[in-house]
Amino acid sequence: MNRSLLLKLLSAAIVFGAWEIAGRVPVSYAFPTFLDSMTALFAMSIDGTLLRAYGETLRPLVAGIAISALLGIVIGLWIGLSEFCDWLFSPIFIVMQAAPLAALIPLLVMAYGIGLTSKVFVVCIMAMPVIVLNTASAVRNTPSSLKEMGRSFLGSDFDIVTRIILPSASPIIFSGLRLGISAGFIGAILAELKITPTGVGDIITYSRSIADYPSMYAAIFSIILLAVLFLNLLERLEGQLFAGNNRGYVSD
Amino acid sequence: SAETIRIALAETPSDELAAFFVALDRAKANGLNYEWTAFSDEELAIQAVLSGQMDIGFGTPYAAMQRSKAPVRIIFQLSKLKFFPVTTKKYEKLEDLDGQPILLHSRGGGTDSIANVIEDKVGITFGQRSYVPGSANRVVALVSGQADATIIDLSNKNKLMRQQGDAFNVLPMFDVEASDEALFANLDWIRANEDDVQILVDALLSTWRDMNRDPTIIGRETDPDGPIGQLPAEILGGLDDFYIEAVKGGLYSPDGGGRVAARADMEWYSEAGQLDGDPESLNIEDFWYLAPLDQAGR
Amino acid sequence: MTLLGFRLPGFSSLILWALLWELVGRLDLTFFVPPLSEVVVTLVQILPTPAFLSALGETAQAFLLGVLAAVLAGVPLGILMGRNRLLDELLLPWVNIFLSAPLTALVPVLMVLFGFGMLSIVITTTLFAIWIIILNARAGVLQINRSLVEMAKSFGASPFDAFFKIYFWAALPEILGGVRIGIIRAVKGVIIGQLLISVVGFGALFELYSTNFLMAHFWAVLIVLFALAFAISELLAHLERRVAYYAARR
Amino acid sequence: MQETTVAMSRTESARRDADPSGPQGAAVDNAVSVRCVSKTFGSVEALKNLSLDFPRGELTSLLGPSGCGKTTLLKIIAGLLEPSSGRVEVGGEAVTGPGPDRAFVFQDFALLPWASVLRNVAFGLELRGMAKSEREAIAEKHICEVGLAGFEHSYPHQLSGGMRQRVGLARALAVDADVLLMDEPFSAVDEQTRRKFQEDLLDLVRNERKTFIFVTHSIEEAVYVSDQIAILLPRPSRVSEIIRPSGFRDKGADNLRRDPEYLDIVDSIWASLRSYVE
Amino acid sequence: MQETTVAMSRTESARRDADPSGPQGAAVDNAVSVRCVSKTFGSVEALKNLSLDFPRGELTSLLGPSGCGKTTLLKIIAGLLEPSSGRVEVGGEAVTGPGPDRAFVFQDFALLPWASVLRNVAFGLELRGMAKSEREAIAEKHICEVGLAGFEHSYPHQLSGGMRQRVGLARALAVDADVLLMDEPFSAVDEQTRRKFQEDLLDLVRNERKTFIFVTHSIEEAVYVSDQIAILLPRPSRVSEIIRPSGFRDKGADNLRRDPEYLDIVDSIWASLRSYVE
Ligand SMILES: Nc1ncnc2c1ncn2[C@@H]1O[C@H](COP(=O)(O)OP(=O)(O)OP(=O)(O)O)[C@@H](O)[C@H]1O
Ligand SMILES: Nc1ncnc2c1ncn2[C@@H]1O[C@H](COP(=O)(O)OP(=O)(O)OP(=O)(O)O)[C@@H](O)[C@H]1O
Ligand SMILES: [Mg+2]
Ligand SMILES: [Mg+2]
Repeated sequence: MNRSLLLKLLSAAIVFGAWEIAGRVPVSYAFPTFLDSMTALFAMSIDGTLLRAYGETLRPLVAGIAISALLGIVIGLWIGLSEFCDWLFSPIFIVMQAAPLAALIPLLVMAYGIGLTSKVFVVCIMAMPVIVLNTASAVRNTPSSLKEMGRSFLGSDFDIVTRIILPSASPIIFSGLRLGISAGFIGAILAELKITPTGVGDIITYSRSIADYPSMYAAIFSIILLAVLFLNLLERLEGQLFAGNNRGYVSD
Repeated sequence: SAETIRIALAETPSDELAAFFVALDRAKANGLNYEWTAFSDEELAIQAVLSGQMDIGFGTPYAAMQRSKAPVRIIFQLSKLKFFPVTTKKYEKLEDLDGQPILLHSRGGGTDSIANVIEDKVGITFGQRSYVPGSANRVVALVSGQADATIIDLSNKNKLMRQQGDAFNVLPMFDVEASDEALFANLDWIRANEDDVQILVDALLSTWRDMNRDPTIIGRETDPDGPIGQLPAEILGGLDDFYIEAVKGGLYSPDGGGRVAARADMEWYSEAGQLDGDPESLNIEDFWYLAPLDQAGR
Repeated sequence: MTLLGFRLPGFSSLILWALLWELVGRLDLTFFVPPLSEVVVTLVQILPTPAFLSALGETAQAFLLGVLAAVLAGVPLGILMGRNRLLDELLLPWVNIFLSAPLTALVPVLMVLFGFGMLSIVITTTLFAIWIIILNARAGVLQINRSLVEMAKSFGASPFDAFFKIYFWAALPEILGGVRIGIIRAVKGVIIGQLLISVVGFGALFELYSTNFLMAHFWAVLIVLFALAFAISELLAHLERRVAYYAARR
Repeated sequence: MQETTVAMSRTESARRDADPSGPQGAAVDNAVSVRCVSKTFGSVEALKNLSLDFPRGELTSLLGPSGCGKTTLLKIIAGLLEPSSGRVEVGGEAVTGPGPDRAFVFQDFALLPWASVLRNVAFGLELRGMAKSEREAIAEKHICEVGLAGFEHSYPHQLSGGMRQRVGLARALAVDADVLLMDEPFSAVDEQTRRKFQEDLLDLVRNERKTFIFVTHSIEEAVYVSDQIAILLPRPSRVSEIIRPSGFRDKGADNLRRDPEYLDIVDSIWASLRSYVE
Repeated sequence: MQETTVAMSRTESARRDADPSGPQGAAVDNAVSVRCVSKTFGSVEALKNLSLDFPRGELTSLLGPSGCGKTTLLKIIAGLLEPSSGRVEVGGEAVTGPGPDRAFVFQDFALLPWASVLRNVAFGLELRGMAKSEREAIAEKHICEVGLAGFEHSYPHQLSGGMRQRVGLARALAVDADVLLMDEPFSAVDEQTRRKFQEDLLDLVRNERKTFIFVTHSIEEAVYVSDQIAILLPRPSRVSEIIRPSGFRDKGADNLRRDPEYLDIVDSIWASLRSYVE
C-alpha cells in the first residue's frame, strides 16, 4: 500500500473516530454516532430509499451542472476574448457571484414554479458565475508568447482557441468547474431544502422532523460523499486531458 | 423573577405574530423578561426546546412528544388549523380531488395532516403531493398555473378570493378545532419557572380575550419600536383587516384552547397519523400542562 | 472597453443593465421585478429605519467575524500545508471534501453542535470561506520559487523570517485571490446561516419581504448586499492588482 | 560574392546602409527585405527607419545591445507585429501576417507546457493539418537531430533549459520553412552543444539554401557562422554597420581561434559595440 | 605559487587530484575543502566521491557540462543541501548549514519580486538583523558598484535579465562574506558588462583576499579570471583535472585574445571537455 493512500486512510480514521466518540459522549442528543449513521445509511441503501432519492436529486443537479459547464465555458471564452463582452457581461457575473441564493429562491419559485426548471435554475445560478469568471480570466491570461507562436505557425483563430488558449487555460477552467460543481451541489440541496423537499433534501428534513437523526446524518454523509466522488472524477478527467504540472512540495 | 426566558419562534415576526407580541408586551409590563429567536421552521423550534437551548417554543410538537418521550407540554393554543382547500375552477368539491396532485406546506406539517384527514373522511386518495412552504407562495403557484389544488390559510384565502374570486373555488370542508400553533415548553422548566409561565399565560389569555372582543386593539397596542412596529408600512396597514377576518373566521380561541383543544388535537393528530394509538386512551396530561391556563381563566 | 476613443470605466455597463431593469419593471411583465427607480426609492426609505440598521449590524457582525476567522485560520494553515508534506497529505483530502461538499447540508449538523445562535451563523460563514482560502494559500506556496527559499536559508533566515518574509509574500497573490473568492462565498454563507439556522439579520428581512411580496423592499436589501459584496471584492481585486506585477514572475 | 575580403566588405557596408538598394542592387536575390521600418510601443521608439536586406540562402546575424529591438524586428518580419511605418517583403511579396515560408524560434521557447516533446515539435505541422502519423514521423526525426531522442514523451517541465530550447528549435525546423527567424536560439545550451548546432545550421545553409536571420549576443559566434552581420544601434534602432565576414566557416571552429583575420574582425566589432554603449 | 607556469601546473594537477592533501600539503590555507562528497537524488547520482580544495584568497572556477552537478556542489558547500556522504569544511570547521561566512549568487537570481532593488540588495543584511538605515547605506554602495545607481526603487520585473543578475550579485557582496559561491553569475549580462564584472571580481581577490568559487560555461572566462580551474566529469561528477592558469590576469583582457599561451590552455581545456562529451 502506498504512503498517500495510507495517510488518507489514517486521516479518515481520525476524523470518523472523533465523530464516533463525540456521538457516544454524546455532544447532543441529536448527534448520532458514526456507526449509527452508517447503519442507517446501509439500511437506506438496501431498501432503495437512497436510490430513489438520488434519482430525484440528480436530475436538476446533472442538468444544471451540464448547462453551467457548457454555457459557462463558452461565455467565459467569449468574455475573455472580446473586450466588449467583458465590459457588458462580466459585471453581471460578478454581481451574480455574490447573490445570496437562499434569499432568491422564493423569487425563483414565483418565476419558474416548483418543478424541475427552478431547481435547475438554482443550480445554474450557483455554479455558473465562478465557471464563467475563471474561464474568462484564464483566457485573458494566456501567455502571449504561446499565442504568437501559434500565429507564427499559421494557426487559424479556431486552432488558437482550441489548441492553445483552452489547454493553457484548462487548469484554471477546471478549478472553476470544481468550484462551480461544488456550488451546484449546494444549490441542489438548497433547492430541496427551500423549494420543494424531494430527494436527499427531503430525507434530511423529514428525518429531522421525525427525530430520526441517524438517517438525517446518513443522508448528509451520502451527499457529501457523492460530491467528493464527482469531483474526483473531474480531477481524473483533467489529468487525462492535460498532463498536469505538479511541482511537488517545498520541503522535499 | 430575574431570569430571561428564551422564546423560539417558528417564523419571522409578521402580522400573524402581532397579537403574540402584544401579549408579550403586556407580560413584560408585569415583570416578565424575555428574548426571542426566529427559526425558519417549526422543527427547528422544537429541536431547540428539546435540547434546552430555548425555553418556550412555537408549534405543535405532538409527534416529538410521543416519539422522543421528552417531557414537553403545551401550555397555550395560539391558533387553530383554519386551512382551506382552494382549487381552480376544474374542481367543485373534495371528491373531485381523488387522484389529483395537490400542493402542501411540508411533509408531516399541518396541511399534510389536513390532507390525510380529508383522505380519511371523504374516502379519496390524493395524487402526487408537492410541498411549497408558505401559503403566500402556494397562492402564487396557483395563480401562475403551476398547481390546480392547494390548501392555504385564512388570510391568503380571503385575499385570493377578493382579488381573483372568479377564477378559483374554495371547496367546502368540515370544521377543524385542532391547534395549528401552540406554545410549549419542557415540563421541568415549567415547574421551575411557574411564576414566569403564569405571567405569560395571563397576558396571552387577556390579549386573546380582548382581541376577540375588538380585533383592532392589536393594531393599537402594537409597540411602534418593537419587532412588529418596525415592519414595513405595507404590512402594518393590513393589520386590522387581518385580525378582523381572523377573529371572524374563529382562528383564535378566546380561552386559550385548554381541554377542548387538547381533546380535539389528540383526535385530529391521531387521525392525521402523527399520533399512534387510540385517541380515547391518550392522556391529556401527557401533552398539555393546564395549570397556568386554569389559573388564568379563574 | 473604449467607445469613440473614450475609455469606459469597468463597471459602466451596469448602467446599461440598470436601464434594462427599469424598462422591464415599467413594462410590468412580472410583479416581482418592480422598476429600479421604485426599488431605489424604497431603499432610501428603509435605510434609516432601526429595523434595517439592526439587521445590517447583525449581518455585518456575523459576516466580519466569520471572514476574519477564515482568514486568520486559513492562511497560516494553507501555508503550512504547502510547506509540510505530512500535514498536507493528512489534511488535503478534507479540505477538498469541504470545499466541494454541499455545506448547506451540514448546516443542520452545525446547529446541533454549536447551537442556534450567532456562533452557528459565524461558523457557517467561516465554513463557506475558509476552504478556498486554505487551498489558494497552499497553491501559492507550492509554486514558490525554490531558489527564494534557498536564498533566504543561505542568508541565515530563521523559520519565522522565512514565513513572513518569503512564504507569505510569495503566496500573496494567490492568498488574496483566495480571500476574495472566500469572501464572496461568505456572503452566501451568512445569508444561508441567517435563513436556515435562526432567522435574523438580512435573512429575516428577506424572509419577511418575500413572504409578504414586498418586492421593492426585497430588491432593495438585495442591492445593499450586492453593493457590500461588490465593494469588498473590488477592494481585494484592487489589492490583487497591486501585487499582480510580480504574480507572473515568481 | 561570399568571397569578398573582410576589408572590402567593411567599407562596402557603409555604402549599403546609406542606399539600401546598394551596389549589388537587383542582382542579389533577397529572401527578405526590410524597408524603412519604424516601430513604436506607446512612447518607446523601438525601431526607427530601419532598412536591411537578407539575401536568400545566407545567414544574417543581428548584433546589438540588449533591448535595442532585435526581437521586435524579427517579429515584424514574421508578421507577428505590424510596423508603425515601412514595409517588409518576403520572397518579393509584402508581409501582411505570418506565412508558411517563415518559421520562428522564440527567445522564451514558447512551448506548450501540457504537451509532450513530440507533440510540441509536431505542433507546427499539426496546425498545418498534417496527419498525425506523418507529422510525428517528421517530428521524431528532428528530435533526434537536436539530440533529444528518448525524451519524446517528456513534458517541458521535465527538461533543463537547454533541452527546452532545443525543442523550440526542432519545432521550427520541422515545418521546413525557407526563412528561419531565430531569436537567441542557443542562449541556454552549453558550449559543446552550441558548437554542434552551429555546424548543423551551416549545413542547412550550404545544402538546402535556407535563409537564416539570427539574433545572438556572442560576437565570436556571429563572426563564425554569418554571411552577413548587421550591427544595430541602441534604441531607436537602425543598422549602424553591415559586416560580411568571409570564409571563416571553412576554416573550422577550432582553428579559427588563432586566426588573425578572425581576431581582427572580432576586435573591431567589439570596439564598435563598445563605442555605442559608452 | 601563483607564478607557476602553465605546463607545470597541468602536470601537478594530476597529482593533486590523486592525493587531495597534495604536494603543497598543509602549507596551503584552504578556505573550503570538500572531502569525498557524494550526492544522489533518488536514483540520480549527481556527485560521486568528489574531493576538492579551495585555497583562501583564490578564485576557483568549476567547468563542466550542463547537468554535471556544479550547482549541487555549490549548494552543498553553502550548506543548503546535505551530502549523501563525505564532508565539507569551511575555515577548518565542518559545514552543517548555511553560515555568515558564505554568500551565494544564484543561477536564477532568486530575487524577491515584491521588493525593490534596494530591499533586495539589503535583504541578506536584513535577515542578519541590521538596522534599516545602516543596511540601506551599505546596499546603496553595492548598487552603485554594479552599475545600477538610479534603479534603487525599481522592482525586479522592471529590469532586464542582466540587471537582475547584478542585483543578485550586489546582494551577495553586501553581506561581506569571506567565501563567495557564484553560480554562473554573468550568464545573462551582455559582453561589455561581463568584462567589467570580471575586473571587479579580480579586484576583490587581489585587495580583500576573498575566496571565490565560480561556475561558468565559458572556458575563456575561466582561464582569464581563475587561479585554479576544476574540470568536472559528467554525472556522476568527480574532478577530472585541476588546472592552474597563471598570470593571464595581468595581461589584460584585450591583449589576451591573441596570447598563444592563453590560446593553448583554452584549446586543451576545450579538447578535454569535448572528449568527455563524446
Ligand atoms: N510589447 C511591448 N510594449 C512596450 N515596449 C516594448 C514591447 N516590446 C518591446 N518593447 C520595448 O522595445 C524595445 C526593444 O525590445 P526587444 O525585445 O526587441 O529588444 P531585444 O533587442 O530583443 O533585446 P534582448 O537582447 O534583451 O532580447 C525594448 O526597449 C522594450 O522595452
Ligand atoms: N532536486 C533534484 N531532484 C532530482 N535531481 C536533481 C535535483 N537537483 C539536481 N538534480 C540532478 O542532478 C544533476 C546535477 O544538477 P546540477 O543542477 O548540479 O547541474 P549543473 O552542473 O549545475 O548544471 P547546469 O550547468 O545546467 O546548471 C542533474 O542531472 C539534475 O538532473
Ligand atoms: Mg530579444
Ligand atoms: Mg547549475
